[in-house]
Amino acid sequence: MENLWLASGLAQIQMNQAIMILVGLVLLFLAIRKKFEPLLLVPIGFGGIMANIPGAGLASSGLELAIYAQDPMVIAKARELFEMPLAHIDAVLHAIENSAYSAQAQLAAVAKDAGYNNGALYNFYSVAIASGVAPLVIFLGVGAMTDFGPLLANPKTLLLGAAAQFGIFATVLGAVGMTYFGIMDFSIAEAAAIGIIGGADGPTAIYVASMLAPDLLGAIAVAAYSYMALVPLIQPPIMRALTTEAERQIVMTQLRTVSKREKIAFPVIVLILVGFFIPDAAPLLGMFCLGNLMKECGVVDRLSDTAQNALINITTIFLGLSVGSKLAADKFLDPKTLGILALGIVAFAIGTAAGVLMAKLMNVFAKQKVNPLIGAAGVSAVPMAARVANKVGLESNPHNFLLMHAMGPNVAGVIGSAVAAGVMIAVVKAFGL
Amino acid sequence: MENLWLASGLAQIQMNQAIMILVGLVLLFLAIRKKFEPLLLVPIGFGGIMANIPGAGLASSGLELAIYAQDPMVIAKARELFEMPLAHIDAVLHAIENSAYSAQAQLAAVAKDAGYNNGALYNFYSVAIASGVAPLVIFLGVGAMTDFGPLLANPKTLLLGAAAQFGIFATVLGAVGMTYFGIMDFSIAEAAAIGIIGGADGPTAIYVASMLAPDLLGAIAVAAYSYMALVPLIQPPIMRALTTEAERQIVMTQLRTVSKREKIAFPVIVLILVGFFIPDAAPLLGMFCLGNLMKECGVVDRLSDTAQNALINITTIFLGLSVGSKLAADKFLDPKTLGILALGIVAFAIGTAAGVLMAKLMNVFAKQKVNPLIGAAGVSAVPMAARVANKVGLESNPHNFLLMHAMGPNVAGVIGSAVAAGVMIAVVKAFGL
Amino acid sequence: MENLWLASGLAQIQMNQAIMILVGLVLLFLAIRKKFEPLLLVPIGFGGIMANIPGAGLASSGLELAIYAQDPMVIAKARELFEMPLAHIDAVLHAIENSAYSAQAQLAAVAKDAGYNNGALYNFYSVAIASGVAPLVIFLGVGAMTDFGPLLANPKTLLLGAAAQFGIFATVLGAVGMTYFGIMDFSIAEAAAIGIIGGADGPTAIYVASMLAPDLLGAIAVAAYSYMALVPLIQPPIMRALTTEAERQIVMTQLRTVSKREKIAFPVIVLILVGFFIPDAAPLLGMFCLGNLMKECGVVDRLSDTAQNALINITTIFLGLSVGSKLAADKFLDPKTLGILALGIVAFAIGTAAGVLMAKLMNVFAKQKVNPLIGAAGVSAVPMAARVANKVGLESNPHNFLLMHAMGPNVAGVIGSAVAAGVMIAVVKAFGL
Amino acid sequence: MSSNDILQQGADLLMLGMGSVFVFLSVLVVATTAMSWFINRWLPEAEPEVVTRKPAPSTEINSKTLSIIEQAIAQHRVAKGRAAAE
Amino acid sequence: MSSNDILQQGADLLMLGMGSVFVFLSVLVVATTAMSWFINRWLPEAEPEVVTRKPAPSTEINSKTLSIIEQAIAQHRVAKGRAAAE
Amino acid sequence: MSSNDILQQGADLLMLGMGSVFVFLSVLVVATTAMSWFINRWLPEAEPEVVTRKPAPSTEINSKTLSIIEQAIAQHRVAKGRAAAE
Ligand code: NA
Ligand code: NA
Ligand code: NA
Repeated sequence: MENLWLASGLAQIQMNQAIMILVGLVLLFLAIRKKFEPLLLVPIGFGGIMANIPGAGLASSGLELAIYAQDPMVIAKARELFEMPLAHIDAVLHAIENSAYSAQAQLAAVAKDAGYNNGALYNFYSVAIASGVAPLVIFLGVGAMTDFGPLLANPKTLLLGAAAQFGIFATVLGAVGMTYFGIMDFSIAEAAAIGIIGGADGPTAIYVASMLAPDLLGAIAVAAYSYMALVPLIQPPIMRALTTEAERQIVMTQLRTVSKREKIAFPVIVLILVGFFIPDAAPLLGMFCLGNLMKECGVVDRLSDTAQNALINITTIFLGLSVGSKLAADKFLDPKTLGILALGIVAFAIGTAAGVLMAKLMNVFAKQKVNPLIGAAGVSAVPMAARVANKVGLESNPHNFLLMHAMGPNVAGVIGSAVAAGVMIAVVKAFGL
Repeated sequence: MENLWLASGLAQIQMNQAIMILVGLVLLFLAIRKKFEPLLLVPIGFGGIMANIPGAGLASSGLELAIYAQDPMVIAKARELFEMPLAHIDAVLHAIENSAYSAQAQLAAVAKDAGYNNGALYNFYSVAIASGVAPLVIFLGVGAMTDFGPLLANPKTLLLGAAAQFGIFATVLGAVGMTYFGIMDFSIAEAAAIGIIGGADGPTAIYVASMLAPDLLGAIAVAAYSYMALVPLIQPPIMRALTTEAERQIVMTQLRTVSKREKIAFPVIVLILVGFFIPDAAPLLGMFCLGNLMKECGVVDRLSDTAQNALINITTIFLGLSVGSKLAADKFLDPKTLGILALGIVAFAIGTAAGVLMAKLMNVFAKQKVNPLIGAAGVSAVPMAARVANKVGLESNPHNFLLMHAMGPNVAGVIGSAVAAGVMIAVVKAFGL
Repeated sequence: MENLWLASGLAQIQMNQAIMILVGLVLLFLAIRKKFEPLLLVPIGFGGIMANIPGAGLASSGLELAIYAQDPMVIAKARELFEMPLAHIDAVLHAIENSAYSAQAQLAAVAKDAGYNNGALYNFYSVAIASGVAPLVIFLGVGAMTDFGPLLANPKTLLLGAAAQFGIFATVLGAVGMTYFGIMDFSIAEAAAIGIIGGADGPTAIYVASMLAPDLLGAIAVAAYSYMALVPLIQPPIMRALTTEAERQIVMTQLRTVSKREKIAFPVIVLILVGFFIPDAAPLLGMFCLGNLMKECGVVDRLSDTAQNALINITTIFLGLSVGSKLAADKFLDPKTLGILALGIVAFAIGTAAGVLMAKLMNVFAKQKVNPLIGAAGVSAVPMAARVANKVGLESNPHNFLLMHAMGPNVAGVIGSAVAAGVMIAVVKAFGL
Repeated sequence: MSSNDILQQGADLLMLGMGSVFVFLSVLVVATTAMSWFINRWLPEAEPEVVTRKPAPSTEINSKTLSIIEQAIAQHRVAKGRAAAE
Repeated sequence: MSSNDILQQGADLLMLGMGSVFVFLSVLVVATTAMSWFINRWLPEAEPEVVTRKPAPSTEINSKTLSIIEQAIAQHRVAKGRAAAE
Repeated sequence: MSSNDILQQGADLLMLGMGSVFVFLSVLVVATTAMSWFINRWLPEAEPEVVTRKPAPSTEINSKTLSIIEQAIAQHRVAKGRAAAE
């Protein structure tokens, strides 16, 4: 029977870890040399390398380490708890993964008794992501950096931010389609978590993935941040294909000045509406709105400053390392990762197209025409997508600055994808019952 | 039996939540428009709105959410543990609230097995307040911002800071009186926690309330910060009523220069004396003194700067949100809240009066007369109360600047109320045995 | 039987606490007046005083407090769990200390049911040190402050950083020798933890001590930081004794300019090599390298700034207080502390000597001579030891600035002692099996 | 769960999701427009939001200020070079 | 617990509380006075607490101006390093 | 465990420890040297690492500097107005 334990293939594991270290190095290269979202990809890439150091187990829980080490006490306890023979190490891990929290807690206590402690990255992940806190704190800081002025000056651009979320749900359909045709084996929860890549918003993607598909979190976060960095390559061809030269030359009227009071009232209104319509989006959007209110209200500047600097920076470091912990070879080197990467880029493309088409649809009805290029900014990817809209617009009319007009749908896209996240969490939870 | 469960009145609950959202909006208005302690009341008000979003359960533990959802496993476990029928949802909640920690932990594990997770604000509360850490960190930062120079130049003003704490204990008596006369039903622990509002010091009030009466924490913190903001309205009439024009015109001799070494020695002496006399005040005053020592010693400026900025700001955000979580309708909309608000303002008034009268008493014996107006600053409410003393003084003598003289009793009031807090915690604990 | 419980000698305990308060005052004096590593010794000294406040129990767990208070439920549970009579309070404490984690958790739950909560400093220690996180975060910040330029310009100075770690292992031998001759009673884990003082690196010492000998952590950290501050007194006599005047006058060629790319590649290479060779050193060196990469890569300056400021400062405050909690009289006032202090200074001396002698040995083989004084900087104690090397060098040749040359071995010493730490943790763990 | 079920769930998610996003953001358009109208109608700010930048300090910066700044920068660089203690 | 008991407890709390506060702060008055006397008698500071500013470097940069400029530079650097909102 | 055992363990620790430290740092010497050679041979930086300080802004203050100072003054005014926390 002992031999069965040895079947896991140590050599194979180490080869996989070497591959993942290369992946980590590639991420560092993209972050540092190509400036791909470096604030996240530097800690993610570095954390990915750390997570794959053979024998260090930095990304493993004490319980996992005890089982890798075939600790007899822990395995006996698992057999007792699950009333299964559990002949192979993978069977034990699988049984634990599918067990209830209290069974895991009991086994973890036995592992701790046997001297196995959680790895450092595992602890970071537990505190920062599994608890849900890091994405919320990032959203607080992002809210404190966001100016809703352009959106308030032209509220109907919110609809562009709505349309672009079609990328999310089309991708969900793509993922379940893959399952249907037997290409991949995604559950509905996993499909939803993959779809959120189309939200083009890092913290939202991490938040949803941590709730619906923690094992895919590494691949989803890497895809989300990488494609956000690739927005200047992904979007322009789609934008040009779906618009005529005349449309791209549409000049929009200058935005009105928005008063301080409107800016103060807006986050409060968003919070209350979210609370009534999509309570599951309330944690993310609540923190986002609090950050924005702190910025706009003008009486708590020291809190706003800290939220935009020390607090978001500290959180970003640990969020990145925690995401990196999910680049451990056993989780990342899976055919699903390829599926996620393929679906993710489709999600961005569809979201971009939906935003542009929505703008064209609005032009059919509205008197005040919008330049359909700003629809592409509705995917979020703040502020990259807005800059792309501006740049493509300048190609057609060198005097037509769309940047401020594109900021409206751009920040609307953040709200839109957080709403989509809330809906998906609620619906998937309901499916589970 | 099922019907009993439904008797809790969902419509009533939602109406209460709507009321609490209005309360949150009022707090935001007071904070932003009226500048009522905005650093705390912005996050408290916003957290209060978040806590009352129907169906989101942001301020609830996973266990509470499981019971609201009438999860059969959790309720069965509760009936088994407490050996009670527990026919009604409120009976279950009540039984849990009065049970020991380990019973709660067992039920929480069952709830987690059933898929119920703690709300985000509940987690913030657990980490920031239930652990006691946030008030301590705030005190560290406040200590690093406090200048004990005026106090050291005129140490007998410490006695003014002592006298003003009479507001605390008179309010305790008021609260037990209300119980005695059947108007309210406060326990002695609750009465003590309400009294601390008279300390006019936010972190102290939160610290005491979290230990002695967590359910009242929301109302106590809101009362404490609101009345601190109202000090310019509450105090002057009392100060004028208790002093003659001649007393208000008393000019005090200029304060001597205090040496660096005295300022370094002072926090160390306070720590040691607190340790010997009032060990239960040692956490609060210890952190306060450490902050002050870091500021004064001159060799750890980078730590002092961080304690005064990034650290206190981060903590303030989460402290405020955590207090806001206690504005959940089921805890806040209680007749007790009205009692707390009424008692709180009495506490401030009595504290003010006691400080002024103590100053007059000191003038009977001392050669160096003190202007009795600075006695009112002994309630703490730093630096508002000292500014009020200065302003009222200037009304009587436009050349008599009392600000620095009032800073002595003002910071003495912080020490005084922390000492009072320590005594109350110790005595109430002794009553409990 | 009751009398036995009383035998612990309350008067003796209070006398010991008074002594430890004096020790805390001496540490504050050294930190503030003599500038002995004030960033750490101010919070350590202050925390030491707080930990020894009689009756406050700030450094004790709720379980310890319950046992000091002779809580009958807790003691009954302990007797049941350990199946021992446990007549004396010290027997209970001893049995708990040697018990498994899950037994401790059960007893802690009983203590919490009985109303005993952890002291504030105990909580800080659990979160900051027992979890291992604070030393890692400090290393992140130190990495972000470290310039590997001088090391990269002259990589063979890494060997000086290797040699100086001989102080660590010689001290281990000294400690086991003391045990062998019956002078002290150190276990091999304790001997290893004491040896790390010779690494002259605070976070490394705390990290190792927290893993191998938590009870000795206070004495080890105090010794490490004190002797680091005393480097200008300890090192020069040894350096002069082991070198000739001619050697001290050796002028080294100016260091070449190191390119940005080399500086970016270096931390990544260190991480990967550490991962392959010494996985147990990966947490410490991984965080150190991440900090350095964030500094050098130039695309995440806001993260690097925060790691060097807000984050390291916040962590330093709590690390210091947590170390201070280990100055509680019952742990610190032990003959072992004297042994640790004696061995610690020997460790520094031997490390210094080994570094100097290694430099002389390298001069036998190398064409490019190194000034042996820079070997002494290999102990780490950054940047003090490098400054000492520079100063002693200037005494022999007033135009010979060795500072930059000494920075190479100086930062090499940090890597060297972290590697030594990893080896010791791994080997001691292997001994335990 | 059959393969058809997951397709159905995906379609449900698409409908519910896009529906909710559009309804919510449409409501937000209305609410925002109403709020802006209300504030500008009933609670206009005394002074407009336009940031009135103080006139840039004349046109020249005199040489004294210049040298002050140069020295400040120099001093700042020195300060930065000071190694922070560990 | 009878209603009288809680009145009694409230009164106890008042007595013990005000007593402790007064005793403690009175002791602190004495200790502080003694400490100040001791320090000023036996450990006077070599240089008085008055901050003796170094003579301003010729062109006179007052410390306020300096700190303004330092802040500006710091802010500028931060702004430069700050990536656009995530 | 006999007293001899712990001596043996100490000696083991010394051997393994110093061995590992020397092996590791020697490997690092080799790896670092190779890396430096590789980078300087194949990936030299376009512009050398030498920090080319911009020539001090002689007599003019460019607009960037000007805006920095304006910001500083604005910030300073804000800071003055900001009430102390809590
Ligand atoms: Na989006
Ligand atoms: Na007070
Ligand atoms: Na070292």
